[in-house]
Amino acid sequence: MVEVTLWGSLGTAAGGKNKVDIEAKDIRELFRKLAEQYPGLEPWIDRGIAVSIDGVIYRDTWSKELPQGAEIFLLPRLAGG
Amino acid sequence: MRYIRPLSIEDASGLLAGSTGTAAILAGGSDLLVRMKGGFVEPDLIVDIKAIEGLSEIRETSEGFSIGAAVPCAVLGESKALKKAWPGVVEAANLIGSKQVQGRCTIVGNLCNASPAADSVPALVAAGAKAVVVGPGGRRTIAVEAVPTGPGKTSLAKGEIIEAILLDKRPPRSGDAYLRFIPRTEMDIAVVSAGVNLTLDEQGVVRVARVAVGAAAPTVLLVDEAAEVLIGSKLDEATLERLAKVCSGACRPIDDKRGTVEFRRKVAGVLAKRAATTAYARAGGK
Amino acid sequence: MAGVAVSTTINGDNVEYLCQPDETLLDVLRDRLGLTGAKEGCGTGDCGACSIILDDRLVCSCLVLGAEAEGRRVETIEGMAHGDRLHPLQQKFLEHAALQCGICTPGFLMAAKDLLAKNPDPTEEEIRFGLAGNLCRCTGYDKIVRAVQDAANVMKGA
Amino acid sequence: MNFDPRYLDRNFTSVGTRPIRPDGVDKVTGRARYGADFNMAGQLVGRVLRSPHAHATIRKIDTSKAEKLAGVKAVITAADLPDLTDGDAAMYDILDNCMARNKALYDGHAVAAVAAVDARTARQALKLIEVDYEVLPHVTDVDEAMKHSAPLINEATFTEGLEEKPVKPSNVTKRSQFGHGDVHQGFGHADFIVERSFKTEQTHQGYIEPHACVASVSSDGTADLWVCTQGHFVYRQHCAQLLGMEASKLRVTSSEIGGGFGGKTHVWAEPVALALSRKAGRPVKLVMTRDEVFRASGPTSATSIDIRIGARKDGTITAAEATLRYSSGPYAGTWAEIGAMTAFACYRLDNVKTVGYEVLVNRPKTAAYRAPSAPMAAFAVESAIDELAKEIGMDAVEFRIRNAAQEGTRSSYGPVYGPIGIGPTLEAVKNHPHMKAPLGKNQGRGMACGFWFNFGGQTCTDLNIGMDGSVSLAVGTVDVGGSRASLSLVAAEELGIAYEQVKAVVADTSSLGYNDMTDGSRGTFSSSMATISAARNAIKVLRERAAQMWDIPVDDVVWEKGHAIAKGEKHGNLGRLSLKEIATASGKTGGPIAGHSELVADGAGVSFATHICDIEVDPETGATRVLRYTVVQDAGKAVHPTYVEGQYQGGAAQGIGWALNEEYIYGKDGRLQNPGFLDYRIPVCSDLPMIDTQILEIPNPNHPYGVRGVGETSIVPPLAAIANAVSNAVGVRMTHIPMSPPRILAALEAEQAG
Repeated sequence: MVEVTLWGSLGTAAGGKNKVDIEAKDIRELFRKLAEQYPGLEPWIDRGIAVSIDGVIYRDTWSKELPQGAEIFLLPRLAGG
Repeated sequence: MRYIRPLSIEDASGLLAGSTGTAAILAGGSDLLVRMKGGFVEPDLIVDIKAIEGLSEIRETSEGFSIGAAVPCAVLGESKALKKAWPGVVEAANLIGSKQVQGRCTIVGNLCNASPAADSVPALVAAGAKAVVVGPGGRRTIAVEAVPTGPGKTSLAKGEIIEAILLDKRPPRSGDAYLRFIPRTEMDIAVVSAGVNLTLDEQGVVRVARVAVGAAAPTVLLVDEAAEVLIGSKLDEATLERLAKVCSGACRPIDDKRGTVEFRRKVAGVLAKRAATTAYARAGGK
Repeated sequence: MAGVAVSTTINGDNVEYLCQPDETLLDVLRDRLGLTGAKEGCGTGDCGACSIILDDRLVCSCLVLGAEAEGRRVETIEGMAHGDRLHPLQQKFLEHAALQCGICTPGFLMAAKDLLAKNPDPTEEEIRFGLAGNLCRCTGYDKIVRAVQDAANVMKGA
Repeated sequence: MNFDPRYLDRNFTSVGTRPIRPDGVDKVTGRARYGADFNMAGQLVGRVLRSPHAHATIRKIDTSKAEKLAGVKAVITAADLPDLTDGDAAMYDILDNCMARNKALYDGHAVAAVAAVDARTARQALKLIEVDYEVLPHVTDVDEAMKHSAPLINEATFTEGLEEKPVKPSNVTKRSQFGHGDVHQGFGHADFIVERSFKTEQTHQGYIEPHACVASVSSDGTADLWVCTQGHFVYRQHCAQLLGMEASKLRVTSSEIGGGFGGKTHVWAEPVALALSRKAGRPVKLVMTRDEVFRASGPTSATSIDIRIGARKDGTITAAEATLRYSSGPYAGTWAEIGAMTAFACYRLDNVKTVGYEVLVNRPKTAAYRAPSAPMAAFAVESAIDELAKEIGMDAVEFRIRNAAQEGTRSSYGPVYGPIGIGPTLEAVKNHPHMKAPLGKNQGRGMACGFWFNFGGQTCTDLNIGMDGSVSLAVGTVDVGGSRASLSLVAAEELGIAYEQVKAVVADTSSLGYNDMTDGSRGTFSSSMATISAARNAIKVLRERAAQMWDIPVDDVVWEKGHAIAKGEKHGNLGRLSLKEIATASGKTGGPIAGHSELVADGAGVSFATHICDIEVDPETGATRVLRYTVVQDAGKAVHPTYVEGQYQGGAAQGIGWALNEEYIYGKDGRLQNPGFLDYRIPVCSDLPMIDTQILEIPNPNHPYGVRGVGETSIVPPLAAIANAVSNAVGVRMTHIPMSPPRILAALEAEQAG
């Protein structure tokens, strides 16, 4: 079980929660379960969400494992110059 | 479209007079080609005047200087005699565009483009310069300030070409200066500008003065009241403040992408003050 | 529209071409003669990327008609190196990394060459004002100015 | 992927040196080929007709006269680019931006295009296209667009991210929020509170090379596209999707690129060129004019930002709050969101809240511009921070050091930081001689900090070893500022050979797997990671081949300094085998030797910079002059330090231009007044001093060499650094960017008037 923190706007889409507990071993499973448990998040996931694991931001590595006790933070997937 | 390079000013004038569509004179091309690129003008006839004899020369005569219509501004800066006599005119001409543009642009083109923001014009007006106009009716000489009549408009008739700009021989103890305000250090069009031309007496008192302000009205302004402020003075602080006030007051500027009414009015005075100080020093005043 | 026949010299070679009366020298160089070293950044003389030297004067080739080159001498970036030997300015631009994207580089090199021909020992301020007609958006100009200073030193010694 | 990207401390041989770039000679001799330098046999000239109106319904387009003009080979409108986006809203916006479908949404919006035998014919043809417009009311100002009375740009827009679903459409496409703690409580503990509103005008990336491409579509459905882009793989995807092509049948070759800075990250005219070529059956070259570049491509957001920061007497910030409104052009964006994330990222805050609003306006579609959205937020925050320090009576640097984020700090956008460089850049600035240099009359010194995320992403690289021992490196990230030199250094480092033995090229989309584009400061970060991985894979092959040549087990072969070495005493009589020796023998040991790598380079370290600026103000005219400028920034590890310095200097120069003079000026008619380099005033050489740089190296733990992206952060601090310098020089707090002379003079006069 990992605790996942949602950024402000995403929390609104998840029904006003800013932290959720999910049983997930990697980012792929996390997104799958988030979409199942919080259907409001599905369009956000489709548009792109980045996952910060202990401060390191992962945009595309969905196979990245989520270590127990790690700080998991969801962020918008950004554009750069 | 035709491109023609006549060998005489009369031929050039004849070509222009006889043209049926839009005709354009090409000297440096730094305004014409920009307007062509933007699609603002599509001339049917381009008359390149650079092959005309004498038009690419600066001549020093007993009356002063005659600057041919095809002389690039960079060449003005390379003429020691002209720079010594009319440093303000030369510095104004050398402020137009970049080094690249300097190699092409001319003061006659700058004058005939008839922009109120033209850099060389306030300096020429302050200098009392004259333009030699050749046309179907012959040759005439007019004051440069009589050439532009409004933004993009001149008093020249169909078939008329300015052949040269005349600058008088300098009396002793004379100096001129030109300053413009631009946001960057180079490459901009003047937001507002001022040219001042002074002749002093042996005591350093201003006897003759001409003050012109640019980019502050539809055409460059010759501010007689400002000249009156300077005449009889030795450019003390109070005179300079009055000069600034008079020049600011004479402005009839607009708000546009380059500046505001308030900014132009205020800075016109500041530049007039600073240009007058430089001109005074150049005339040997202390 | 009748074409204008032009006979001129480009980088020391006699060249003849036919161009339209309203065609710029830049378009002639790039589209008719395949000399694409001069770039069009603006077409209005504001960026200097198309700088060439015409009868010893630095000009923007976008502000010159192709027809005007008749009987004149044109120098472009393609003529700057001698064979495989780079001009000192080219060499110093490389050494100082005075280019990032490089689109402005041909124009800067022509302008710097003209500057040093007229003023072999310029101050930093003279270099900066001398190159003010060439826009660079990548470098902040620092390394360009240093490259020109260094090239000037080399060329003085030569 | 069995590649381990973790940082390991090591001594470098090649990395950190400053060799000449591999593409250098071509670029100083005029031989390098950019977007407009390529031609194909039989190519036509493409031109685009653009809306003169800021907002208008397109009732009808009649192209019949243009089609009849001799020499015209194709005329297209939106009808020739049918909507194949299948509900992908972002792609639909790109499509609509390429060619207006029902409404023209800004001055410069493409409405039709022609391909003709020459430029003159194409120009004439555009004049013969008749467009029947119904002009609509428009809005270009970000604050005006948020008002209820503002004309609606898209009637189907309902604000996302609100607690309650809105019932009325609005120009606000989205609200986003970040932060933690309780700002209300935090402000309650503050002894001093600074509250201010700021505005920044819209700027353009200002790359010197206009967008240019040559498109050639064959009747068998294959196509080639030559284009200046920051990401040819992304362009391929966009174009293929918009034109209904198979991606693999469209080969995109990235030309040399004459600057991008974010402005060449999505397609503008390329689908139009392809559609023209498809219709005409001939190659089409399409080059934008400078006027088109300004009117129809690239700009960043205009913004309006409110800031509130509170601190205790001892200099501890107790709460910080920001509301940020960013224009996104006529299409939805996420620019305010990024601004809201970056705004307070430099600081350690217990209570912080940022709210962003994305606002539609009748201006060109906002594109990324170097650390997009961060400079404006930093301008507002860093101005307020300076003001707060002054109120408390603390030195501006000390105040920042006291509140700077550090390893373990919860960032204002959420996650907890790993090792970061904000503190070290501040300490370096504090001790920099620039801070102690004397100042004259009307001169002031300002400093400010900046933050950017940096990206990684999908990357694919090939490393091929020739029989002569030379190495060719094919990368898929476009080289915008010297990355081929950096990547060659990395390959040389990893293989243990000389830099000169490596030649790096940017491969086309048919020669290499997919790569994300060069954005988010990811070029060198990602491709160096992939290059290291590819080189390690090649070394594995080299060891195998050496083992074969020696006839010993591969596990007994190690790779050191460019040589295979047999380890252990039993192989004591075997000499070393050089890379060249192994390569020369490769035909007999199994064929060509190569290393390939495909990976997602995640874990880009965040980046911080602190800048110092001295400025002189002419109090009579409001003119400013930058006297001295210093950039201190963390690079993680500078692979090619000269090009790292170049990034620092270039970003600072762009920031200086933005701070002082650059802005989009719209008339009352909604038309852009200054679409050219004459009146869109980017800094010229004589405007700037030398820009001093100091590179700090705080290794990124998620890159084998510790590399962080360096390209973008340097544009973040200048706006605020200059505003703070102006304030310190003449005592006026500038809240509107650019600080053009009329704005400074007006502020000075208002100050004098009391």
